[in-house]
This record gives sequence, C-alpha cells and structure tokens, in this order.
Amino acid sequence: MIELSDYLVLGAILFALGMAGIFLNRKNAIVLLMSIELILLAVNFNFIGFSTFMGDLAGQVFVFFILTVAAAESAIGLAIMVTLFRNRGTINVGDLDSMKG
Amino acid sequence: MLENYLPILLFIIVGLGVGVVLLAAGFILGPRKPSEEKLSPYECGFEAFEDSRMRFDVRYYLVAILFIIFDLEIAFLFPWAIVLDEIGLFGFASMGVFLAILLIGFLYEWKKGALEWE
Amino acid sequence: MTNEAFETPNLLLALPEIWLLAMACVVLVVDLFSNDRDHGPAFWLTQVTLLGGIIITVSTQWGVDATTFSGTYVADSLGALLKIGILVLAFLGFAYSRDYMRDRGILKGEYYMLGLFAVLGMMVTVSAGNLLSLYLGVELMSLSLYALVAIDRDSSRASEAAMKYFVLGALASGMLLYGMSMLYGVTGTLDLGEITAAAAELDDRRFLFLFGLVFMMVGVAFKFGAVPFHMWVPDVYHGAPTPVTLMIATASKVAAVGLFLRLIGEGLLPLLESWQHMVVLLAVLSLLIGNTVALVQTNIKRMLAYSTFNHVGFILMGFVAGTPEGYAASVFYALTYAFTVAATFGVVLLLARKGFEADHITDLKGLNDRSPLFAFVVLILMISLTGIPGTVGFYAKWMVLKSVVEAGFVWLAVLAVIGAVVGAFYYLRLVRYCYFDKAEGEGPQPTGSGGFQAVLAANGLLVLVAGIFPGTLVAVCLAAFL
Amino acid sequence: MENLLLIIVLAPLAGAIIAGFFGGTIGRAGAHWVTSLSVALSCLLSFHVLLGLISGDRQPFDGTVYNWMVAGGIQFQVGFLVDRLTAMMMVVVTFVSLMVHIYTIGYMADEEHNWPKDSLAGVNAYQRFFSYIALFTFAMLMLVMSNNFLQLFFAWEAVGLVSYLLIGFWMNRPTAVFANLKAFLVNRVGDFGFLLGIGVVLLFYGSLNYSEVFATAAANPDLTMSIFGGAEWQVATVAGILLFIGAMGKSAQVPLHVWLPDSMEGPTPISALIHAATMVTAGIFMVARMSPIYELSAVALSFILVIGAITALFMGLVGLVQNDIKRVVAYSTLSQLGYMVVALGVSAYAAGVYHLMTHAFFKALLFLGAGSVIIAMHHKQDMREMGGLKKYMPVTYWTMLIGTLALIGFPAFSGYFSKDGIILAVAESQRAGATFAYLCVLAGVFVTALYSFRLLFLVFHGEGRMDRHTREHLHESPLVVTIPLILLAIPSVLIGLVTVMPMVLGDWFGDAIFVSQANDVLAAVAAKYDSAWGLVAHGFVSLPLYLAAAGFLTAWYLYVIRPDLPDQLRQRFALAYTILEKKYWFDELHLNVFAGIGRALGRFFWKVTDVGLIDGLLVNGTARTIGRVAAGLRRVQTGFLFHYAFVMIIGLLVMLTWFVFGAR
Repeated sequence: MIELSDYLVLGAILFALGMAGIFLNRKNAIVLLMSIELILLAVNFNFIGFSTFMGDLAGQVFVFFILTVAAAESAIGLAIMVTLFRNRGTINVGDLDSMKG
Repeated sequence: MLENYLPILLFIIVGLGVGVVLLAAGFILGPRKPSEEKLSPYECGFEAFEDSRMRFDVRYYLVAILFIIFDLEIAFLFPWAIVLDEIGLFGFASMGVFLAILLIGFLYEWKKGALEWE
Repeated sequence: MTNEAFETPNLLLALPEIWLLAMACVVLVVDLFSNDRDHGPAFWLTQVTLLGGIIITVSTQWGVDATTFSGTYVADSLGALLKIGILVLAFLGFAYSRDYMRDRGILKGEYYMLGLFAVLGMMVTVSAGNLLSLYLGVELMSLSLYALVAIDRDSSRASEAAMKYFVLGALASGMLLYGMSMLYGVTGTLDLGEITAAAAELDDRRFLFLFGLVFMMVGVAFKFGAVPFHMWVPDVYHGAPTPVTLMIATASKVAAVGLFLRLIGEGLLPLLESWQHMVVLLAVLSLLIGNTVALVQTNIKRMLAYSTFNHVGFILMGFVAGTPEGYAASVFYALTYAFTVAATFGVVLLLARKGFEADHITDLKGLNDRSPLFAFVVLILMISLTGIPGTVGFYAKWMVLKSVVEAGFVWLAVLAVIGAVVGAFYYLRLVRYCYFDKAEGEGPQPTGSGGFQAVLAANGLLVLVAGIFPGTLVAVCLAAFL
Repeated sequence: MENLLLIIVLAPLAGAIIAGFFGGTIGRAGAHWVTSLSVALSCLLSFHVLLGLISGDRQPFDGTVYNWMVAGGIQFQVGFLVDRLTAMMMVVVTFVSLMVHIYTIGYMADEEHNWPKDSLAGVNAYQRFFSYIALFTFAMLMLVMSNNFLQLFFAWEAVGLVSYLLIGFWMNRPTAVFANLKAFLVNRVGDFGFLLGIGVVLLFYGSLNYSEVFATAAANPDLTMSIFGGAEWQVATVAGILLFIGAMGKSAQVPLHVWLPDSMEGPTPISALIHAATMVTAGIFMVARMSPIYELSAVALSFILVIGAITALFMGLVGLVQNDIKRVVAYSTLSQLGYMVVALGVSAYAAGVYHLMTHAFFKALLFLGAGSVIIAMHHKQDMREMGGLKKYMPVTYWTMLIGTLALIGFPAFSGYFSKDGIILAVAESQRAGATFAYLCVLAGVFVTALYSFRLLFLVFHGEGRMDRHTREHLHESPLVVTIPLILLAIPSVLIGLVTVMPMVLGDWFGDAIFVSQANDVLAAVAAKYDSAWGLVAHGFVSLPLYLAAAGFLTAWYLYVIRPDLPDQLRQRFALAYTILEKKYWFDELHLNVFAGIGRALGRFFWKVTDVGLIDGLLVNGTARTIGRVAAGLRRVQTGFLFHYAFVMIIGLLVMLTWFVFGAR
C-alpha cells in the first residue's frame, strides 16, 4: 500500500533535486528549465497525493493548471534563451555576469 | 498525521543542508586560481576537438514551443466533455470563449509567420 | 467541489477583468492588421482600455463585497483600490514610454499586449479568492513581465536580465506552489475563505502548516523583492528597458501587496503570530541591505532598485501589526511610493534619447538650467521618497511607523527611521546634482512629446498635492479595510 | 464669503507659481504684470471685505475650508477667521505689498548688473524675485487669516522661509548669505519657543482652533501646570511667554533682534515689505490675536512690556550712530516695534495694532524713499557720502519728510495718534514695569526725532559729499518709484486723523480683541478725549511733542549748523559712542557668549564625544563601516544566477530552521 508520506517524500526529493539543479548547474541553461519543470512536477505530486488521500478533486484540478502554466513557462524560458543565444552566442550560465554590484 | 510529514521535512533540510554546506565550504575555503587549462573541457589529454554541445536549429525550439502550448490546452477539453451535461449552456459558451482566445493566439502566430519553416 | 451543484457565475462582478481580457485580445488583433509603424492604434486602445478599466472598477467594485466563480473571485473595496492603483500606474508607464521605445526600435504591438496581460494578471491576483486563481494571476503577471524584460531582443543586457528574472522567478513560483500544496494538505481546501476558517483551528498540524507557510512567504517576498530574496531586483531593473523597469517597480509592487494581503494578511490572519516574525525578519533585512548598498550605486536604475528594498521594508512593516490600520498604511505606502517612483522613472525616460539611457546619476547634473520644471519635479519626488515632513512620503512612513509602534515593535520603528535618514543621503544627492552642479558638457535635454511632458509634470505635482492634502487618500485606504 | 477669501489668498499664490515656474516663458514683463495684478486683486477684495465688515454688510467669518487630517482626535484644518482685526491686517499687507510690487519694477530694472557674468543665480532672477514677494504675500495672508494654531505655525514658517530666501537674494554676496544665515538661526530660537507654546496650548486646552482654545482658556483661567520639579505655573503664563518668544524672534525684540539690521542686505523693496511693514508685525498681530490668553496672565504681559520698552529705547539709541541709510531705518523699525510691544504689554492691543498699521505705511514709505536715494546714489548706502540731495530729488525729499514727521509723531500725522495713544495708555497702566516703560517710551520720542532728522539732514541737506561721477548722474527716480512713495505718503498723513477715534479709543475691533475690564487702559484714555482734534490739541500741551521738538533741534544744530560737532562729541563721549557703535555688544554676545559657551561646550563634545565617539565610531566609523559593508554586500551581487539562487535557498533554509524548529 502506498502511503501519503511516500507521495510526499517523492515530492520532496524531486523538489530538492530541482532546487539543487538550479544552483549547482553552472553550464547549460537548458538544465535550468528542466530543474524548474522538476520543481513544478514535485508540487504536482504533492497535490495529487493530498487530493487522493483526502478524496478532494480540487487538488487535481490545480495540477491541470500547473501543467498548463509549466508549459507556458518553458515556452517563455526557451524564447528568452533563444534571444540570449543570439546576443551572446552562448547559453552558459557562468557567462551571465555583465551586470553585478 | 504529523509523523507522515516529519521525514519529508528532515529530508529536505538535511539534503539541502548537506548540499549547501558542502558547496559553501568549497566556495569559502577553496583556493580559486582559474586558468585556461582548468576551464577547458578535459578530453583524454587532447586539445578539445569541437564544442562539447551539439547545436540544434533554433526552429526546432520554435515548433516545440508552439506544440507544447496548444497540446496542453487539449487537456482541459476532457473533463469539460465529461461534465458538459451538468454545466449546460454556460459551460459550453465558456469553452467557446476559451477556444476563441486560443484561436486568437493561433491567428497571431500565423500572421507573424511563426508557422513557416523557411 | 465535487458534489456541489453547478452555479452560473455572476460575470458582472468580474467585469474589470473581463473588459481587460477582451480589450487585450482586441488590441492584439487590431495591431496585427494595422500598418501603423508607430503602433498608434494599439497605444490609444491600450490607454482607453486602462482608463475604461478604472471607470468600470470604480463603478462595479468599490464598496461591494461579493464573490463569484464559486468563490475563486472576490469583488471588494480592497481589490478595487489596488486595481485602480495598478491601472493608473500602467497608464503612466505607457504614457511615458512611447518615445523611448520608438527610439530603440522596440515599439511593438507585443509591448502593449504583454503589458495588458501583465496588468490583467495583477488584477486577478488582487481579486483572488482561491489559491488557484491567485496562482494563475501571479503567473500571468510574471510570465508577461519576463517576456517584457526581453522585449528588446537585440540587447544582450536585457536578455541576461530576463534570463535571471525568469529562472529566479520560476524558482520562487515553485516555492510558492510548494507552500500552497502544503497548505492544501493541511486545510483540505483551496478556497481562501475556508482556509482562514480552518487556520483558526489548526493545532496538531501546525508544524506542517508552518513548513508550508515559510515556502509561501519566500514566494511572496520574492515578488516584493524583499531581502534575502532580492537578488534579481538590481540586475533586472538595470537590464530591462526603462519602461518595463517602471512597470516592475510600480504596478507589480502594488500587486505584490495584494498577493500578500489575500494569501497571508487576510487568508492566514488567525495565525498572525506565526508569520509576524517572518515579516519582521524580512523587513529588517530589507531596511539594512537597501540603505547601505544604495549609497554606493551610480546608476539611477540600480540605485532605485536598492532603495526599493528600503521601501519594501516599510511596506512589510505595515503588515506586522495585522490590523486594518496597519494594512491600510501599507497600501497607502505602496500606492504613493509607486506613484512617486513612476514619475522618477518618467524623468529618466524624459532625459533618455536614441542611443543614450540617461540612467547615470550624473546625467541629472544641472537639470535646473535645462528644465526648471522637471528639476522641481525631481526635487518633489526625492524629498517625498526621503520622507521629509509635509510630503506624501512622510505621511506614508508615519502611518506605517504608527502601526508598528502600536504593535509593540518600537525597535523596528527606530531602525526604520535611521534607515530613512540614511536614505536621505542618496535621494538628496540627486537634488544636489539637479540644482547645484553644472552639467558636464551639454547634458541631456528633456525630450518627448508634449503629452508625455504634461502627464509627467502632472504626476510630479500630484505627488506634491498629495503631500499637502493626504486626507482623502488616507481615508480611501482606510475605507478599503473597514 | 468663503470663496472670496480663497480668492484673496490664492491669487498671490497663483501669481507666484506662474512667475516662479514659467518665469522663463513669460519674461520679465509677464512676471511683474501677473504678480502685481494678482496682488492688486487681493488688495481690492481685501478692501471690499474690510468695508463690508465696517458697514455691517458682512459678519465676521470663522470656518474651516479644508479638513486636512485627523490624528488622535485632533483635527488639523485649514480655516479662516476674518474679523475686523484680520481684515485690517489683510488690507495693510496687500496694500503695502502692491506698492512694493510696483516699486520693485523700477528698483530691480537693472538687477542684471548685480550678478557676476554668467552666474546661474542671475538667470531669471527678476522673475524669481517677483515670485518670492507674491509668495510672501500669500504666506502672510495665510498667517493673518488663520483660525487655528497649526496653520498659524505653518504660515509663520513659510513667511520666515520666504524672508530668508529674499535676504539672501543676492546670493553671490557673502554678507547677504551671512545675514540670511543669522536670520535663520535667530528665528529658530524664537520658533522653538513658539512651537513649545503651541504644544502647551494643545496639551492643556485640547484644541488648536482659536475659538475653542479661547473658550477653554476663559473657562479655566486658573489652570496650572508644574514645570521644573513642582513649581506651579499658570498655563496662560507659560503658553503666553513661550508664544511671545516666537514673536520676539519674528518681531525682532531684544535680545533676538540681531538679525533685523543685518537683513538690510536684502534688496530695499524687501526691507520695506518684510522687515518694516508686514513680517515683523506678525508677532504683534499674533499677540493681539491671542489677547484672550494674554489677558489671563499679568506675568506674561509684564514680561512683554519690559522687553518692548527696552527695545523701544535702546535700539533707537543705536540708530543714532549708524551711517548706512538703511540701517538707520532698520533700527528705527526695531524701536517702533518696541513701542507696539509696549502697547501690547499694557493691554492696549488696539493701540499696538493701530501703531502697526500706521507704521506699516510710513515705514514702508521711509524704506522706499531710502531705496530711491540708493538708486540715485548708484547703490551706495553710506550717508557720509551723501548730502544736499534735496534739489535733485524733490519728490523723494518731500515724501520722506512726511514719513519722518509721521514717525516722530508730529501732531495730526498718523504716527502721532498711534504713538501718542501708546504713551497715554502706558501712563494710565498700573502693570508692573509700567513706570519703567513710560520713561523708556518718553525718552524714545526724543531719540526717534534725533535719528530721524539726522538722517534727513545728512542725506538731503548740507553739502554734497559724493564723488563727481555720482553727482553728475543724480536725478529723481522714475515714476514707478515715486508713485508708490506718493501713494504711501497719503495714508501716512491722513489715516490717523480719520481712524483714530474708532480704532484706538472706540470699540472698533469688537470681539476680535479681548481686554478684561480691569486692564482696559484705552478706555481710561478714551474717557478723556472725545475727538481726534481733541487729541491733536492735547499734543501741543504735552511732553512728547516737546521732546520731539528737542530732538529735531538737536539734530538741526548738530548736523546742519555745526557739522563738526558730532565728531567732537564722539571723542568726548567715546565710551557711550562705542557702546552704541557696538550695539551693546549684542552681536558679540550672541557670537561670543552664547555661541562662545556653545562653542566651548561644542569643542568639548567635539573633542570627547564627537571626535572620539561619534566621528570615530559612529559617523566616520559608520560611514566607513557602511562603505565597507556596502562594498562587501555589493560583492555578494556577483551577477551569477546560481549565486542568486543560492542566496534564495539559504534564505529559505534559514527561515525554515528558525521558524519551523524555533516555533516548537
């Protein structure tokens, strides 16, 4: 039997991985997009887990919307990355330091 | 109920904590003397032959983006179709509006030439 | 939600948002098929939309207290007030930006469209009655703003700023969502009203609730740009085109106030003691960091970014007490601050011209010789931002301080006052440049159409007038909570 | 009524704004036209209001115009109280201001020459000047028309502010800047007292509105407060003295008078408008307005009386040894202000305010006359280089003579009635210090005549002592200068005769001024005289006229018959001369004793606390620390995305551990 805590632990693992991915990755910006996607999926797991165990559908509806927003988010992220690449010739995260201080 | 959540909390804190501490230790303690040798990718003792990443045509991304957006909206149609009986004309009209907005988006990308490959 | 009978929502209550959405689509289509190189139709339609939005909001939502769309949308005075603020600020932003965008070749229909969608997102946020609508509003706002930051596709700075904004913003949204999921798990509902009721009787699940609360607080703090979730602010302010910076610095701050109030300030009011200290921590850090680092900035946009933290500290302080007066003080502070900063960016836009940003503080040198009127406007704005008695900034600070002192955080008030004194240094430095220094060489001339200059001058003078007659606005802010 | 009053107040403000912000656009002519017309409108309407009040067509107005804010149960409002006292002040202020506007057109016609080449300060200075004086008119009107203490205070400060701006108008002259600074600092002392006074009023009478405060004060005359460990003081005394300290600053009473002579660095129209006719009378007006409070406290009134008497006599004496034409008039102003304060001190408020009005006319006249001379002398102000100007400048001479006669109190001239009224009232008074004051004001009459005629003789009579170049260019001033002189000369002569009976000896002010039965010295005076001519007739048989005549003769002998005598006298009475020359060392007192003690204390604090603690640790330390911290924090802003994300996540972790575990 899968417990609620199993869902939540899975969500937490995914969430932590996603966060770690954002600050550990210093090379390819595409990985950032993946990390963000991972964070959102972690949240989805939480919602679905709660929703199932409480018998309340609202959580699953929320997941629908999160999925949609995630898609739009990656679309915008990709678009920004494309302009970045056109301007810089690189999407190396470590090169993004023209503004600081 | 509480005991269900405690592991998660500990997991997140410990996991992130270890990561952060290690990273911070490296950041604070480690000597940093970057040189070209250190920064270039290691390739079995050779000079690097080519860029380590393969490049895709930007247009693939474009198509992928457009596909993802329109693809996901379909997901809303399934639950709607199931409860259409209950929500009646108003529900029907709502989906009409939703699709109309999508259509405007479609119109926009068409007119902007995003659908042409060349 | 499962077994409730379906109810046809009252669309009239949500008329401002519906109007904005419809008009945004109209703007999109009209611009798509118009050949005007200046995108005149889009510009005028946008401004008409915003003004119409103000009228509709005032007439349909002020003084109302109702929900619709199964409780996901709240029409009340608070929402109306914040929406009016957002609409006015967006109006100013668009009015100031036309020449700037044209000079840089980025005056596109998308600018207006994305701006309108951002405004729509903000409006949904401040009217949200449900975690879902709140999240969708925040995301609609954020996504539009990410795209707006990158609207100058040929600027390497802008795309870098957009990248940072996007990644950190998405991370913050993720945290906000994670917190929301925990809140959902604890209370079993997404409806903010029901959450408030459930929050009053959490005892065994308090621990988990706190856990989620921290995540949500981080997400909200990010939207404010409160320290330590502020790192994006200077770079984004700096890299984004100035009109977009204006939008982020003004309207989105007002929306952030709405986000906080809906989600935490009102939604979790029964648990005030749980989040009070978090807000205090954020406020203290913001006051400390903002004032120190702003001192050493030489770029106006970066300086304003750091000084924003100072003001964010003040806005957060108003929340500390958890009383209607405190909230009203924060709303008053946010609205007047945003209005003042809008004019400040307006002056930067006024001095900018093709190939020249006018965003270095020395570009203001000798402004009095070139344009006494706008030098005076800068004077008003800066003394108001400093909070010198008699200006609207002073009343805002005073109201906030009063509420914190009443809540028993005297030390916080003292710290804030010290911060304001330090703030005087970097604000009045600009005044000194305007009046007592000579320009190096020619110095940038005020450019821009008559309408732009008139609106900007009116904006500046209204700040002065609001300082002389603060009574009405204070009363309106209080009325939104009582 | 309300709209009418608003127009009166706002018209000069509008003029000031237009001339100030759009000065470059509308040009010089535009600026002086718009401000003069706006003030003329105010003046006209003020006359209308005054006449309406006199004829009884209008009732006094007391009401709120705008509710500014409410805090802690106290209302901060903008409101007007317009009764006869106010209406009279409005007329005086706007009329003198109008005259000064017109006069300024001529006086400032070639102001460009006074600025260094390419000076930024000189850009649109003409328009700026007009903007300032119109703004001043606005502030002064707000002051006199206020119906509450808060508005009074704001207007009080606004008036002060504009006056500082105007004293320092020639901002490229170091003396002007110093004078400006001095005026600012000395007035701060007064304003501090004033603010404390308002605080006391608010604290004990629970309101800021005049009528409410007066009602409360009248209902609780014996209210006391304890200060300095137990001594019980009557609230009215404390409030009265504190408020009067404010008046001492603004109305230049000893020892806070030092700023006024120095303020003559400002352009002459300003000296006439602000430092003779209007602003310095704000203190007098304020005390008269607060008469219901002052009437409760004999102590406060005695204090006022003594201060006024000292000012009246001793400042006049200083005027005897001044050589700068404007400074003579300035010291004369101080002395006359002393007279007004003396009148207030013996509860003869009406007489004080009446002297204020007549003085406004003839002193403005004298200042403008002096200005006319200064124009002719190419902006030289030393009387030792003048002489014999009578034949070159007849209009100026005759109008100044009229002003002088009014000033010394020649029977039937306006000054006679007001000053004689004061002297008679002091004679009647039984208040502590009244005898001393009586001697002072009597002696003051002689001194006044002496310095006034000294000025007249030195400037207009005798031989010309100016250089050739100046002499060749001597001519009468243009019409815009002489017309205000003539227009001011008319009321200087006539106004006393027409108005003395109702205003001083009658009940003209009605409820505006409150005098308790026991204190009403003017009623005692009124009992003896039944017409203005009766007063005139009395003048010929009383001491003051002969004292004035003695003063005139002395001046005549010293400066016309034996011009060598003053120098001999100076040597013989070197000590007395030096005392006067040094103005009783008040400046030195302020500079050395007060400032000296202050400086000694300051040095101590500077050495010990400042350098060591504040500078070392806090200011420099702070600045350095902040600088370092800022630099350090700046470095945290590395520009790298992953560092930003890292900071966010650390923040999250800190908050998690603190609040989630800390809460357990």
